[in-house]
Amino acid sequence: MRFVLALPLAAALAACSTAPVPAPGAGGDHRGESAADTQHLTAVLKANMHERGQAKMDRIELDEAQRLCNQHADKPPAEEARRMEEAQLKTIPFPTGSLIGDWKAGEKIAQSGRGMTWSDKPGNSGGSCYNCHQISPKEEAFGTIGPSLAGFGKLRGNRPEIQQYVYGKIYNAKAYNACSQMPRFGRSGTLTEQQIKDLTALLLDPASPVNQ
Amino acid sequence: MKLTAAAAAVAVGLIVTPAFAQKSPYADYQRMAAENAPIELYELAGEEAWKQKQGPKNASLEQCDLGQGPGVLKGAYAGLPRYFADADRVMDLETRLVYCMTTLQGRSREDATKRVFGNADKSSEIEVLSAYVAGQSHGMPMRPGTGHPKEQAAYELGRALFYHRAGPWDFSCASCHGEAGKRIRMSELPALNTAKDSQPLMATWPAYRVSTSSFVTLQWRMNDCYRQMRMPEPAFGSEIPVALITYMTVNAQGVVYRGPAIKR
Amino acid sequence: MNAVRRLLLQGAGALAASLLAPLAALAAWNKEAFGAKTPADALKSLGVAGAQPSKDLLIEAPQIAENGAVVPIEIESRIPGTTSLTVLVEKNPFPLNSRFTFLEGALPFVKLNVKMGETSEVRVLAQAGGRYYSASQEIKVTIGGCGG
Amino acid sequence: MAGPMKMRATLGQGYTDVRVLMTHPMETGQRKDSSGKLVPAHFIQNITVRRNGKTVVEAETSQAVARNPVFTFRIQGGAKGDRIEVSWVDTQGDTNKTEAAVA
Repeated sequence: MRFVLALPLAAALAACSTAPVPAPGAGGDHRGESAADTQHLTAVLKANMHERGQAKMDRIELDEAQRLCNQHADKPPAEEARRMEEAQLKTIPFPTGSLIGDWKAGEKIAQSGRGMTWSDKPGNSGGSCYNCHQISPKEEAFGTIGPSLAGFGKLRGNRPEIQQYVYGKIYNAKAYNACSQMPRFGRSGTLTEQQIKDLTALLLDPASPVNQ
Repeated sequence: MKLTAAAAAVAVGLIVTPAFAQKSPYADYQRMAAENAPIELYELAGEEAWKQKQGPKNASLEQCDLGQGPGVLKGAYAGLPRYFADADRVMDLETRLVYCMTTLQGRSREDATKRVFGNADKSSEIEVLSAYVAGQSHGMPMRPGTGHPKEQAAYELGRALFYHRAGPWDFSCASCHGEAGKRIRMSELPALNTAKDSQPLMATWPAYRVSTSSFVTLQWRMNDCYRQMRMPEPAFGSEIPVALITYMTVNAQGVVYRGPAIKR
Repeated sequence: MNAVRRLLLQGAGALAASLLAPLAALAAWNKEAFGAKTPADALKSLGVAGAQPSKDLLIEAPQIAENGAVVPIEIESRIPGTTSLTVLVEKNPFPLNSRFTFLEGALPFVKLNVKMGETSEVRVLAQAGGRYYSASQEIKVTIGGCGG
Repeated sequence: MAGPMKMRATLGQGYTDVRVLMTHPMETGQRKDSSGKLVPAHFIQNITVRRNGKTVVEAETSQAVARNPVFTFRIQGGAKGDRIEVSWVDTQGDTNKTEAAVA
């Protein structure tokens, strides 16, 4: 029996025969959304939000990946995850030739946290990479939501398959991990092909400070 | 007896100490900056705004019922958000203030909300009122409403919104605040789905924000998080921010309120 | 500029200057010292020379500040007869930050928030019995605070 | 014209603790506004602390004192009811002052 949002908690508790609802603040309350939940939440967002700047109302609509991740509380069953990743992989237009751009430009993109908000002008987005990852050893102000990428290319080399993986991961992280917390920077139109190549260079170019 | 005292001491420690203050390299900075912040200026301006007669009814907000009865300020903030029968909905402090501006002062909602977020040069009326009202719950345990079905529904909606991923970057609140011990750049991220992390946070809003030298509120925090989530803008005082504030405050319930304080 | 200050600038006698000094401070603002772009120039304009390091001059400040727009510092002199405290943020575009003159009854103590553009030594000078004493502490700044 | 000030004067151990808050932009002259124009320098230059009418502290301040300045001063001894007055003058000749009795 699924949780229905519109119901008061007490009624829902009584109706819910499976997992007990944890006490507030106890954690462990990330439960998946039923189709009705998703519909209700989307309606609440639409009714109580307005467009501002480049942040239009269509951003409330979910695509298939978002819908499935919400449904499974970011933990889809293995078979479902594989199908989701396959579908996302098909969205990546891999350029031919070298995927290694200019690591210096890549460092600037990695540093920039701008882009896509209602207060940013359209275009000119950065990758916000340091918000979540350690990258160049010279930058001490890095976040820890994602794994450290220090020495990334030094550990893995820069063979074409590695280049493909890095380019693809930045373009659409959900092709490699169905409910990754990382934004799909290419798929969402945040970063251009050249910008993603420059970021790929930042991670893989032997001359990049990441690999010193 | 001895054991009980020790356990009580531990419990108190958990409640009043920010979860990450000890290990943060900024702990000294944050303590000194808090001691030396100009918060009282905002409380003072808020007191003036509270007593200021205005609107078509030329009335002040002094008879505003924040949940403890008309004009009762002591402990009012610590009891919010809660269900209000007169409005038939759950309200946080800011939403309730707007309600009082429209009912007591006869102002239109447009007038009451035309400038809800101020800046360093000029705070908004809602911001200084928040400082004044919240300051009078200092030292009191936070007990938001949890008994009424609409309070329970607001909590559940807040929980669901907290985890709901959407927008071009696939973010939910939990993308940054779902797991303890993480950082964005050098900023520590509290896991707001846990009592441990939400308590020190909720006990210190609204707050003087050092980076912008301005006084900010929870409605502003919700608004700016949705901006950073690359989403459209949530309406001030709407169901979305009220539900999220309810979710986080209930997760933190029992903590002793010690704001208004400072934020980064 | 008021008459007292003009009088001082015109080089009135030492006796007159010392008598009038507390009055002059009333509206005086050392434009030259506050406009100096290096700590050395600021000290020269203030007439400070040969300051001795002192352990009785205490600075309480965070070692690392999250935001340079607001950096809290507390300074206290335990040197007997301290009559002024001067704060310099050495790497700021204009290093001289503030200067406090303590008249009879005041303790040589002050707590304030300063702005810092970048990581810098914060130097404090105490004046006591016609001599200067100095202490300093480095404060690391994560985000500079001079742009706004 | 000038924004509010607030002061609290309390007795400490052998001294009077004076904490004063001032509303002031403390513009450095280096900040640009949203249209990209430099905001002219505008800051408090002089502060005077008096107890029962007698000046005890004189301060000269620069643009690098933080916005909305907060100062704590200490005055020897003191008794409940002492009148503490703090006043300031800024670069535009604006002034403000506040007064409180020692509690």
